[in-house]
Amino acid sequence: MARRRLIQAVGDALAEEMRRDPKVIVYGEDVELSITGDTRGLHDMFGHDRIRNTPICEATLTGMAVGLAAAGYRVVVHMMFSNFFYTGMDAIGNQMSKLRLMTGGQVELPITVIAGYGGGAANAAQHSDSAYPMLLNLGGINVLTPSTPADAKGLLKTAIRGRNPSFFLEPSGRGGEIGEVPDGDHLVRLGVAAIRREGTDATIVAIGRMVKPALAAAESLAAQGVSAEVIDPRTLVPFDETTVLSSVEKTGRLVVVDEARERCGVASQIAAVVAEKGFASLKGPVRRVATPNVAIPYAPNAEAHVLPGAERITAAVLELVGAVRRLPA
Amino acid sequence: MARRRLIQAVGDALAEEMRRDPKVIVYGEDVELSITGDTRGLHDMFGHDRIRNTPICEATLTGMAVGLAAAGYRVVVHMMFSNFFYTGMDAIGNQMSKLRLMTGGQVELPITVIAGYGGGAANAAQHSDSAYPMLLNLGGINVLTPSTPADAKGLLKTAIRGRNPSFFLEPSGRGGEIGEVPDGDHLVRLGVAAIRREGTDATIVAIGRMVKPALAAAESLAAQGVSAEVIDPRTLVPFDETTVLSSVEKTGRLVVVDEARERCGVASQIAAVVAEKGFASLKGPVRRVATPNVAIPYAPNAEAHVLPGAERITAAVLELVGAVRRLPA
Amino acid sequence: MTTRTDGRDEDTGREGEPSPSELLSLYEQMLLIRRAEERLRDEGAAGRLPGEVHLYIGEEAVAVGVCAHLSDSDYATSTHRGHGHFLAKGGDLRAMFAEIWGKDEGICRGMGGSMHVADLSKGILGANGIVGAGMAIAAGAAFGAKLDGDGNVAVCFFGDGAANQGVLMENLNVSTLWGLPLVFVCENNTFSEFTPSREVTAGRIADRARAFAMPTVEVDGNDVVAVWNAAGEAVERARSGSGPSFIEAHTYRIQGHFESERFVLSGGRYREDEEIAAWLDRDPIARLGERLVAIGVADDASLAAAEARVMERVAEAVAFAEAGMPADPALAEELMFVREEV
Amino acid sequence: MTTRTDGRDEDTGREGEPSPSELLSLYEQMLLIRRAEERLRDEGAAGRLPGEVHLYIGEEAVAVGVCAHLSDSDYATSTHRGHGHFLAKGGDLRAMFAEIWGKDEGICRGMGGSMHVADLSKGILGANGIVGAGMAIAAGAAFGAKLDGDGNVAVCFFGDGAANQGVLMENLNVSTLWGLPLVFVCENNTFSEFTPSREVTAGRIADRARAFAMPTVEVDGNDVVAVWNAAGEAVERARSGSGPSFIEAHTYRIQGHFESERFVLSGGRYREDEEIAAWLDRDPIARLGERLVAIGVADDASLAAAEARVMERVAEAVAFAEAGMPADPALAEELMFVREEV
Ligand SMILES: Cc1ncc(C[n+]2csc(CCOP(=O)(O)OP(=O)(O)O)c2C)c(N)n1
Ligand SMILES: Cc1ncc(C[n+]2csc(CCOP(=O)(O)OP(=O)(O)O)c2C)c(N)n1
Ligand SMILES: [Mg+2]
Ligand SMILES: [Mg+2]
Repeated sequence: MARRRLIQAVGDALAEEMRRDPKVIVYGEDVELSITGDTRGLHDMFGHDRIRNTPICEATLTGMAVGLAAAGYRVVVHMMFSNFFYTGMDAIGNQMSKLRLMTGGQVELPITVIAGYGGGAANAAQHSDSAYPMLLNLGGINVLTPSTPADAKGLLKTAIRGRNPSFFLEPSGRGGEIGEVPDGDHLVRLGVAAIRREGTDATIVAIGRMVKPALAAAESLAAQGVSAEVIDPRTLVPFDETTVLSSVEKTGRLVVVDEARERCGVASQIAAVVAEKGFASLKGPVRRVATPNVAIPYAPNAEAHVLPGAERITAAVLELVGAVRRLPA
Repeated sequence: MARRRLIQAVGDALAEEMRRDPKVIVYGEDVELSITGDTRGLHDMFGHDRIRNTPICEATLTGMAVGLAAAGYRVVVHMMFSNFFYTGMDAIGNQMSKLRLMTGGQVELPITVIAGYGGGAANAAQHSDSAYPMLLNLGGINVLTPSTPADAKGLLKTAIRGRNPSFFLEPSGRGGEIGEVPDGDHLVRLGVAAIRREGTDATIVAIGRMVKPALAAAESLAAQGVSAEVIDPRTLVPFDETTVLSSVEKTGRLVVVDEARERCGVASQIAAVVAEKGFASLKGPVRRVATPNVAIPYAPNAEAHVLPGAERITAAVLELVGAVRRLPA
Repeated sequence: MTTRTDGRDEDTGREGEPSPSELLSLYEQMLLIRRAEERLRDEGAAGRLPGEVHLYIGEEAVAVGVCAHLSDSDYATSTHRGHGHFLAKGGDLRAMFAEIWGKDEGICRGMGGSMHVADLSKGILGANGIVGAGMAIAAGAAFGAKLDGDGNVAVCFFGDGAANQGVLMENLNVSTLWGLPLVFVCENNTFSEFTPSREVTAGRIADRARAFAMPTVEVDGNDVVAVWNAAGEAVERARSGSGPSFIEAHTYRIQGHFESERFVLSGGRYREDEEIAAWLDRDPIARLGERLVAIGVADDASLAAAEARVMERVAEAVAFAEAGMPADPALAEELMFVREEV
Repeated sequence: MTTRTDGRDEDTGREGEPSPSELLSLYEQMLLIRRAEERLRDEGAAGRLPGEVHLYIGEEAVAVGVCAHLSDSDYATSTHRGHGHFLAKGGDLRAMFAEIWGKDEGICRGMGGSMHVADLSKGILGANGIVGAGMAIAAGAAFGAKLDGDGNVAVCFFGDGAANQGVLMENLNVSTLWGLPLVFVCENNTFSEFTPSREVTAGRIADRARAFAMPTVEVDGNDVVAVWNAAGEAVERARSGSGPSFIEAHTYRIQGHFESERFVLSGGRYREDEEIAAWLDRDPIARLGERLVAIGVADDASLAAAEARVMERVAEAVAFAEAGMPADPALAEELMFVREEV
């Protein structure tokens, strides 16, 4: 075990996979010196053929990934902020996610796109989106939302070795959380949720950066006599329905917490899955705690107001359990 | 009343609004001769200053709309197929949907984007997407999905006169459905659903082109003694929650039918809203009948297999009502 | 057709000119594309094709002249008007027809159709329904080829309309910077759908490449030998590590933008019959045929024999397509992801 | 600063040279931008600003030289490095500071921050966090101005990094075609973040505009008079209906890409101190100051007086921002849509 920041774990994963397989190529804007920190040092280790800075041209970066992958390489594209997915969206929506089907299965596209996402740093609307719901809606693309350095490393390594396009969403903030990362060739399977805390009264499904406030909420709920289970799906595509549905079977209540906007967002998606497949277990309505359908404001107080946090999660759970059960005094 | 094809109703709406307000400007690729038919004849009527062909450059077309609207014009951009939203996505996701908030409300963006969507014509993956769920997730953009010529005309006129960006999704196929269009200045308010058929056993919410198979399903359900209510929301943003929730209060059962893919799609969104706000009314699980999470295949049999149709809708309702109630013989 | 030596084979008399056998091969390939597409035109008109087709009739010299320099290990990206590129790059006619007929035997198992014909085993990365999208895909493949270091190259075909998409500039930039073995081939057929391209195109397209000091030529796209020469140089430059080149081939789209255009236009017109007639006079196939006869490489009988061979292949391909199994509807869900053993 | 007559006012001696009063105004505006940003730098370093700032220090001559020819009814789009454009185009310093402090009195009510300062009443369509995005917005505004027919123009400022986004080519094309009253101003400060732009830029940026036969000049972006002259011609061309122009201004970014760069780089370097020093020697403000003294338009006392005025405005703006009300958190939901009476 080693204590690593999330971005360091990402860097470790990249270095290990680049060392393991000479076909792994990394490119993106400023990946050599690395503005987000996760690719720092790789250029010294692997040189210009394996990792290089590109011009600023996202439409081409995503399109090139398709061609380079079709030519037999494992491509890692760093896109810095998930808002820039929009800029490079054509090849994502019209090529990367469709080419395998359109060619009748002739092509495999082992492409991993890395980007930071989410708010909390007063980066304002154009650098704070959690722009992954649209990726889920495309089909054909894995979507990874690690919440810990260990998962970041393990999921990223799995994605890079994989045979499908994957988007790796980095809740990096200022380097991201610190945590223990297992030594050795640490891989995490896609599609397997982690139960971060067990509980019996309500299930909180929390995505990526929202796991932390969900755990804080669970803590404060415990103090009020409410036992919440916290599930971190870790990947949104593929999605571990079984773990979520079993938990709801036990608790009968569901709160989904996501930083992406609510409308056609991940909280809505998971709520719909449970309302469809786990309806019989539900003792009450599902609750979505997500960012409202707004652009993220700059001023920190206004930003904090729209982003989901522990208080909103706690309130949602309390509402579901119907009343504030107090611990015996 | 006049009988019009959907694309004719769209053309009428454009002509009327262009006549009414000299600030209405229409542009897009091939809008002069009109490859989809809805802008045909406008160039002869209004000339090059009011409607013009553009180069093929969607990123710029969407961006220009923002500047032209900020300069005081009412902009109508024709984008032909909703798959090309991806190509022009940067200005949609990073500018059009955010600029008003980012400027503290200084700017209004009366922009209407028109595009056809959906499958059914063997146009294959890159011309058959129903690429609107990502628009719903952005916030700040109205999304209009008319199912009849009358609504197409009325909604489009309202959007063009409006003060916000709106996307008008045209289920045009080969000219679209024919229907009666009221004479005169026919406007349809955004955010008001239409109940296309009343019923008591189940609520079918069907979007755009799906209204027709939903009505067919309701018809065949009636023959089996099941009374289905069919609701056409007409606009997805704003969304008429009240009508849907009241219907579910009456029927206790919900099937949502949408041609967009399921994951983070509109069917999931509406299912989640009802599971959250109408839970107490629900007698059973919600059901989503949507396109699975795949790219649309070319071969008509394969395409028909993935697109929602009357049979899947009927089956979903029957499953919900628990058994096939037969009419007395 | 897939000579790996930029066309200079043993029986070539002069450098810079195809050999007699090559000329015959160029001729027969153009003819195959022509007759195949005429059949598609007729089948479509008769309502026997599931989807739309965008035909390449009149532009065959471009695909054929360029692809003559490519082998299966080279890459090409194509457009919505992709049958010609597919066939010229070595794609199988029967598999293409089966695809367009929507059959399981189709090269893409009926999942792609006319606008998406692709054969990865031949380096054909696919026709593409998104105008301009092939350029970056080709640049990515060229990057791969450069990293491989085996002398493979990539070609991207795109239209004059596509030349207005910003991705052109982005790829001119990145391919120049990185010295990618990439050949840009702009097929200037004077139209972007129903819009005469001059109405939407400022300046000369080739100048956009010249701004990057990229080796750039404009050729008569209806003269297969001219295209062959220009492409030979460009491909050789790419193979030898000297980076990208740009070819603008001036040609003309004889058919409509797509085959049911007249229903869409309902009387609207965007060109004169005289213009079409003038370009028919410059038909690339007829021109090469006359030249072959003039230089004694062929005579009427050998051209007729070529015609017969081609017609037989087309008929065979139609029969193959018609006899094919319907596409498998389960494929869509199966193919979206490669199943991974975890 | 907002002279509507392309700078040729009554007290101008020669055409093509700013008048003494204009020179003084250019000087004081550059100084205001400089001192304002130095204050932002210091406030940021002290942890008193909520978000990041990208500073324009060293590049002031570009915004000031260009905007001198614009009035409030002209449009400008800016970049992530937008304070200079905002101030030069007539934006209010106090409202800008309040914005960056995240206050309700901010020009965008605290919703936008440093990267999105905009004042529609001054034609400032906004700083923009998306590299390259301002070009199409400016083209749209220029289209509107052309339809209005009132002689208004639009200017888009963008960086050398942004010049690699394909939207540049798209907008060169459309603005040339439509004869839009648009001035492209490329601020070539030699960097795209930490990447020396020459590593990611093939050819000369100005050549990309020349490929469209657009009137194009390259100027010393640290010489405000040179910029003023080039911009005067370009703006005049646009106003008079003669279409777009392109200016590439060569300058240098003295500060980091953003202010907490050193934390991000953790020791990594992308430039030499000597390079910065050499550019400091060409500081546009010092250069104009010396020139003003040399030609007798100013003396040490008048320059000191300008300095004092500027420092007072900056101090006042800081006080204004600090005293502002916190942003209203309810605004986000309120502002996403204009409420419509139906
Ligand atoms: C991104 C995108 N925008 C628009 C279209 C619609 N469209 C299809 S073909 C075409 C014209 C293309 O012209 P050109 O590139 O010259 O090719 P040609 O058809 O002449 O071969 C257009 C606009 C599209 N398919 N993709
Ligand atoms: C579409 C997009 N891609 C990437 C970025 C990240 N980014 C911010 S500034 C910048 C460099 C811009 O360089 P240039 O245009 O020269 O402007 P400068 O910072 O030098 O003023 C980059 C890559 C972004 N903001 N937007
Ligand atoms: Mg063309
Ligand atoms: Mg720069």
